[in-house]
Amino acid sequence: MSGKLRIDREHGQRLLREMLRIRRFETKCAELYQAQKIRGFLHLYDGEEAVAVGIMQALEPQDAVVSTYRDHGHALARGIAMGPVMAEMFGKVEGCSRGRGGSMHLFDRSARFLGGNAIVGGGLPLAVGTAMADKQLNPGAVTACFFGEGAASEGAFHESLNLASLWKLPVLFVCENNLYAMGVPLDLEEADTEVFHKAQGYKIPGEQVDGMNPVAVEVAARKAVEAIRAGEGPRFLECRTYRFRAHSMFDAQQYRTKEEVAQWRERDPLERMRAWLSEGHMLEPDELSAIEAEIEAEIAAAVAFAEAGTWEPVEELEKFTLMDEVPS
Amino acid sequence: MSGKLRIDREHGQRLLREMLRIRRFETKCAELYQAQKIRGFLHLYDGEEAVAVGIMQALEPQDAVVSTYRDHGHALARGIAMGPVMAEMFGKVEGCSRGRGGSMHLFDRSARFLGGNAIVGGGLPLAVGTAMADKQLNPGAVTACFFGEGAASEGAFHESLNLASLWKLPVLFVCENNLYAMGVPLDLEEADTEVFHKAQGYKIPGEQVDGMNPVAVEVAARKAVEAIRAGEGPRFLECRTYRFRAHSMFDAQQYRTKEEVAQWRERDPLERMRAWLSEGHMLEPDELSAIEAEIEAEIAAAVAFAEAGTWEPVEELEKFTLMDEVPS
Amino acid sequence: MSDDTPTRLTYREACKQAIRDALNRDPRCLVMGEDVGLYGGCYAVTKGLLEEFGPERIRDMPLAEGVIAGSAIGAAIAGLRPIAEIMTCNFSLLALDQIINNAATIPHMSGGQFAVPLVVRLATGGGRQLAAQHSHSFEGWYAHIPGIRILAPGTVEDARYMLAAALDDPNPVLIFEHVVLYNDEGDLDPEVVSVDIDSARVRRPGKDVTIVTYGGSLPKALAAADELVGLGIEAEVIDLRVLRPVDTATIYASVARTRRCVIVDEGWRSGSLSAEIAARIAEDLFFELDAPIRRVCSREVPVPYAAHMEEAALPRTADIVAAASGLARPQ
Amino acid sequence: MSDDTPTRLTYREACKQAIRDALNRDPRCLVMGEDVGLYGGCYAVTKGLLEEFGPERIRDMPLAEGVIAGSAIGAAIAGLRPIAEIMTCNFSLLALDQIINNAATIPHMSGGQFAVPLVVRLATGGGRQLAAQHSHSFEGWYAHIPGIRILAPGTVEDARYMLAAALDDPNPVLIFEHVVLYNDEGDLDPEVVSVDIDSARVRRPGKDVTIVTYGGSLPKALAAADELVGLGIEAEVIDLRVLRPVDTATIYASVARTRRCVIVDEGWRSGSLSAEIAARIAEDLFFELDAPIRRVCSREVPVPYAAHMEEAALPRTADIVAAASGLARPQ
Ligand SMILES: Cc1ncc(C[n+]2csc(CCOP(=O)(O)OP(=O)(O)O)c2C)c(N)n1
Ligand SMILES: Cc1ncc(C[n+]2csc(CCOP(=O)(O)OP(=O)(O)O)c2C)c(N)n1
Ligand SMILES: [Mg+2]
Ligand SMILES: [Mg+2]
Repeated sequence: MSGKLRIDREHGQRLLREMLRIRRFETKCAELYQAQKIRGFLHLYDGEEAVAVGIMQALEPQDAVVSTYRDHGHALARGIAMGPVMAEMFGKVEGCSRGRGGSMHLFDRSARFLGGNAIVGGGLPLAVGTAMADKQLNPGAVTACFFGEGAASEGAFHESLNLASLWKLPVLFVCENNLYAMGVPLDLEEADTEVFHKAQGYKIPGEQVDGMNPVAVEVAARKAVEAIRAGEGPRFLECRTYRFRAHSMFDAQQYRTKEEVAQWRERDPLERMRAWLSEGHMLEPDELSAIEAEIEAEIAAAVAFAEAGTWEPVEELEKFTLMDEVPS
Repeated sequence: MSGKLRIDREHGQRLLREMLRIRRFETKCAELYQAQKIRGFLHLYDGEEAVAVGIMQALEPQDAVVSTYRDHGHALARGIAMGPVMAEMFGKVEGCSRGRGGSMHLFDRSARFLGGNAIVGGGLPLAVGTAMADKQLNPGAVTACFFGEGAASEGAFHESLNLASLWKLPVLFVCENNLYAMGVPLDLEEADTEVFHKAQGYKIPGEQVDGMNPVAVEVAARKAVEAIRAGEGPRFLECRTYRFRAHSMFDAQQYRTKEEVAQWRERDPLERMRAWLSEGHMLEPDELSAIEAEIEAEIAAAVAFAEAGTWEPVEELEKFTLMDEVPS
Repeated sequence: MSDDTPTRLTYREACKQAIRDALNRDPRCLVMGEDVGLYGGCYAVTKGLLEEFGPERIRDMPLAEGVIAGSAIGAAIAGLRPIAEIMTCNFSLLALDQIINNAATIPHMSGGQFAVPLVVRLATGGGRQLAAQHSHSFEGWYAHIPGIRILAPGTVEDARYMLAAALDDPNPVLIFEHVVLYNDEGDLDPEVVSVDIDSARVRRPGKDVTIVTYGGSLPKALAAADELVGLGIEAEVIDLRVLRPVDTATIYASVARTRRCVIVDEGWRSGSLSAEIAARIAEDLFFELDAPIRRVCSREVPVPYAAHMEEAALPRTADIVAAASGLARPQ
Repeated sequence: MSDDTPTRLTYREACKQAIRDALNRDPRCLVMGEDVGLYGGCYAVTKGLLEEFGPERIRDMPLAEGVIAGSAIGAAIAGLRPIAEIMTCNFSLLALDQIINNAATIPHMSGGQFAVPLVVRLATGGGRQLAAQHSHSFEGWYAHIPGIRILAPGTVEDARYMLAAALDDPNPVLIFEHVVLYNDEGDLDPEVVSVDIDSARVRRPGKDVTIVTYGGSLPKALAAADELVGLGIEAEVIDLRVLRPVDTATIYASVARTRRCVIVDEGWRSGSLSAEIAARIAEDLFFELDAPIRRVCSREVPVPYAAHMEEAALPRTADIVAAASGLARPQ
């Protein structure tokens, strides 16, 4: 498959639809958080949807995904059904992690979705490991590993990139550079603020991508994944993006100005994609309405599924602390 | 002070003498290890003397030094008296760490020698911290931080270089690249085997130096220290060197060939320096003999000092576990 | 000195006031950690301090717990008095090598040549549905390590005054602040302007059973003691405050009187601090005890997200009541 | 299966033979860690295996304990059966976040979707004058963590056969090998071809006092039992073998008979595994005990280099004899 990409009507609409699903889903989550249906920490992906959606276009079912606490977008774009994701946030046993993980820890074995991980940088070594196993047992498979630019400061980042490069492991490192690690701006975080430069320090080819444009992300991801599948070792994408909302639900956002947020909102990936499709006559207004309606219905069904879900019996608290067998 | 260096007779002889002190001292240590006077792990610096000696020329008493378990050379070149160093290895209370540290943990407050550290990479964050304090309390002072190329794989390396650069801290990072981390050759250790490249990834100016030549090391160190004292932030030197002997006293050395060792021995920094001084008429045979005699006497005195030393009373085992006051 | 301290304030405010005082008192003192500045602290403890003291003294750091701890250790050795913040103890595992192998070791191993007068603050504990990776209670576990002091302020007074004592101490001191306490309000006694960091305290006297606890479990133990009154049992509640070194004398004095002991600890039961307290009593107070020791601890599982499961995983007031009343029947 | 196993061999040889067997038996199994290949292992355990199995199965890794552990966890999740080596437990603090927050947590937190069938080998313990940063005994401390198993082979038989059982287990298993045992020789019973990883074992029967121990302290406890005979005391020596989960039943059965217990543990006393054992006895066997529990542990200091100081810091046979004879006077 070539790095070039012809976006046809269907494909273009799919990208928009996927992003919209995430956006609307999360809008609902924020509401449900206010209503105390969802608790704990809730990190929204609002503004960054193009990254998850663009990357996932390049992945196949055989591939693995390692995510962070900001994982709703990754999970939905990877194809985990909305119902179990919502039920997870409700803490119901029908949730994709049995209600044990919540928002930060979505897991799905059938999607090879290895979890939201709430330790910054904690997923990178894992991803190196799944890639190591895949190289031997599942050749051609790729692990896509998502993390924020803040994670690039952790030692785990350094150790993981070095090993992945040394052993030519099939990892796609996806840095979602939204310019802030909680309230720490990039220039207080990194001596070199061009994060993709770091990849070069480990001889991993890397590039910077417009993370507000799903097509740009997809093109870069396809090219990178193709090289990885061909056995060329890891690749690194720095997707420049922005989160429109607070870091999590507790955040006064004193570290950035309203103007800055407003400027980035003008680059809203959904809005850009919608406009681009409309202008190219690839999206009629009624098609958009239909998409929106389907998504609203999907969300309503997911909420209903979560509401109807049940609580894990307290007697099962210790279940799976030690496993009885390796699931297959 | 300029980066240029005119080596006069006295200075040239000093470099040779310092290297020879280390070499002969360690030869004695190896003997005493066989005799079981010295126990535990013993890591010799044999072959790498030019690095410690070259770097220390650029340091002043106000500066701090952070070392590794391979610390004899650093300690002696920094000016810690040979007697307490030897006594430390004997485990005597007159040792520079009261006999509690042994070979891997030489400490000396008056020399601002902050210890041999036996956790690979463990000293780098410490060095960043002393530099941070010095910047505020002791401006102009530099921390020289020694570590092997193996340490460059640890997360601590990455975290430390990033912070030192971000905060423009007065640290001189000295990587002693002797091509092996125990038995792991550089190309199994690092994706990019030019270690000084890594510094550039943190926007720290770095260069590669011939670590078998004390003059080359000194020139590079003076230039780097000058920049650091001028407030330009950290500098990085990768000194390419080689250890002639085993990693520690237990090591079959199956990871390298006798030929390779023999080739490097031809570049013995002591022999090169001696030849260069002789050819330049800066060292007469009788001067060399005098130096050797002095060193032998110094070593004999150090051994006598260590032998005459006493054992710390067992009742003091818990002393200093919690301190009563901050020493000043 | 504490003129501008309101007499009633939250635990969070007390922590902040303590930091402010420390910064005002000693120019060598500074705050360093993730999000302590612009963000105002992940639990808003340091909010406003950046404006007040500037970026040299309230230092936002990169996301790298190892070098946060390590550089603070180095800085302490070289003369500063850092208050390092490891945002929560969940992340402190990444700093543990520095804490154990450097902070706790260098003073002893250097033969007393170097001290590490460092304070590390960490949030700890569960109860906020943050799931397994964000609900650890490691303070009792850390109390295994020689060469450091471990503090667990369980009251507003301790939150307000322990920091100064910690900074005066020449050793590395880790202060674990339980996340569920930050919003708690309490009164400060205007007569009190300092506290020690050596002793445990009897927070409620009683004669029938001793309940030993600390930190986030203290309110639960006190609530249990209230309920036990209804069962005719007068429980004595001891707040350890200092988890290392433990003030065994205060515990022994109480247990020698009540002859019964329940230990409440949010750590996982096996190998928690409660085990150490129980072991010491079993060694030293064996002939004084009238009943087996009981422990109320966290269940030995990664703490789950769902509210009912999390509640079941952590020590509950009802569990304390049951344990204490099982030992001490009304006389 | 164990045809080529000599009946008498060293603990080191037993470890190696176990690894060789595992590699021969399961193509998914591999060894990964620092210096396991070219160097032959820092304690020579893997010497020769690189030549035998090649670099894909004996993988030398960069000096980076975090990613050694983390990648082994990921590899185990994705179908391999890694034997990861963290050279010594002293360095394992750098891997602890991965061990606790990923290996021990993911199976539970994912609701059982992912298992982590991983074995980690680590050398442990003091006694070789390696000073404070290289003499830690963390195994008992690690036994606090739910979601993992902790093994401490104290005999050649266990060194030979525990690994296979650990690899058959679907959970992360940490095997702590005490450095002073590697040169010890022992006989293998040709009838035995496997061991369990659940139970403690009575290594020497006795009726007057129970000595509970494991790993590097086992030889000391057995030597103490020999000496105690001279004092007319028959000590029963229990080897825990498995530090998590602890086989309490075997301990209780013994202590219920002897009514006296000494626990020997190379961990620092406060918060060591010995505390947990003592606490359980104090909870569950209170009315059976005739004497206080005694613990013989390491002194609470960073372990010093000098031989006499190190010796004083670690548990000694004489200390065990003193503790046991203090409890159990000849009848
Ligand atoms: C090891 C660790 N340290 C600190 C935290 C607290 N924390 C959670 S998210 C976050 C910021 C992460 O920033 P970044 O990696 O850029 O991801 P983003 O949130 O911007 O997506 C911090 C500091 C954590 N979860 N883990
Ligand atoms: C964190 C840690 N991991 C492993 C070790 C064991 N070890 C001691 S020295 C060494 C090799 C270090 O190599 P390098 O940094 O190149 O220094 P050199 O010995 O070559 O001077 C290793 C793996 C250790 N001491 N610390
Ligand atoms: Mg970010
Ligand atoms: Mg080296």
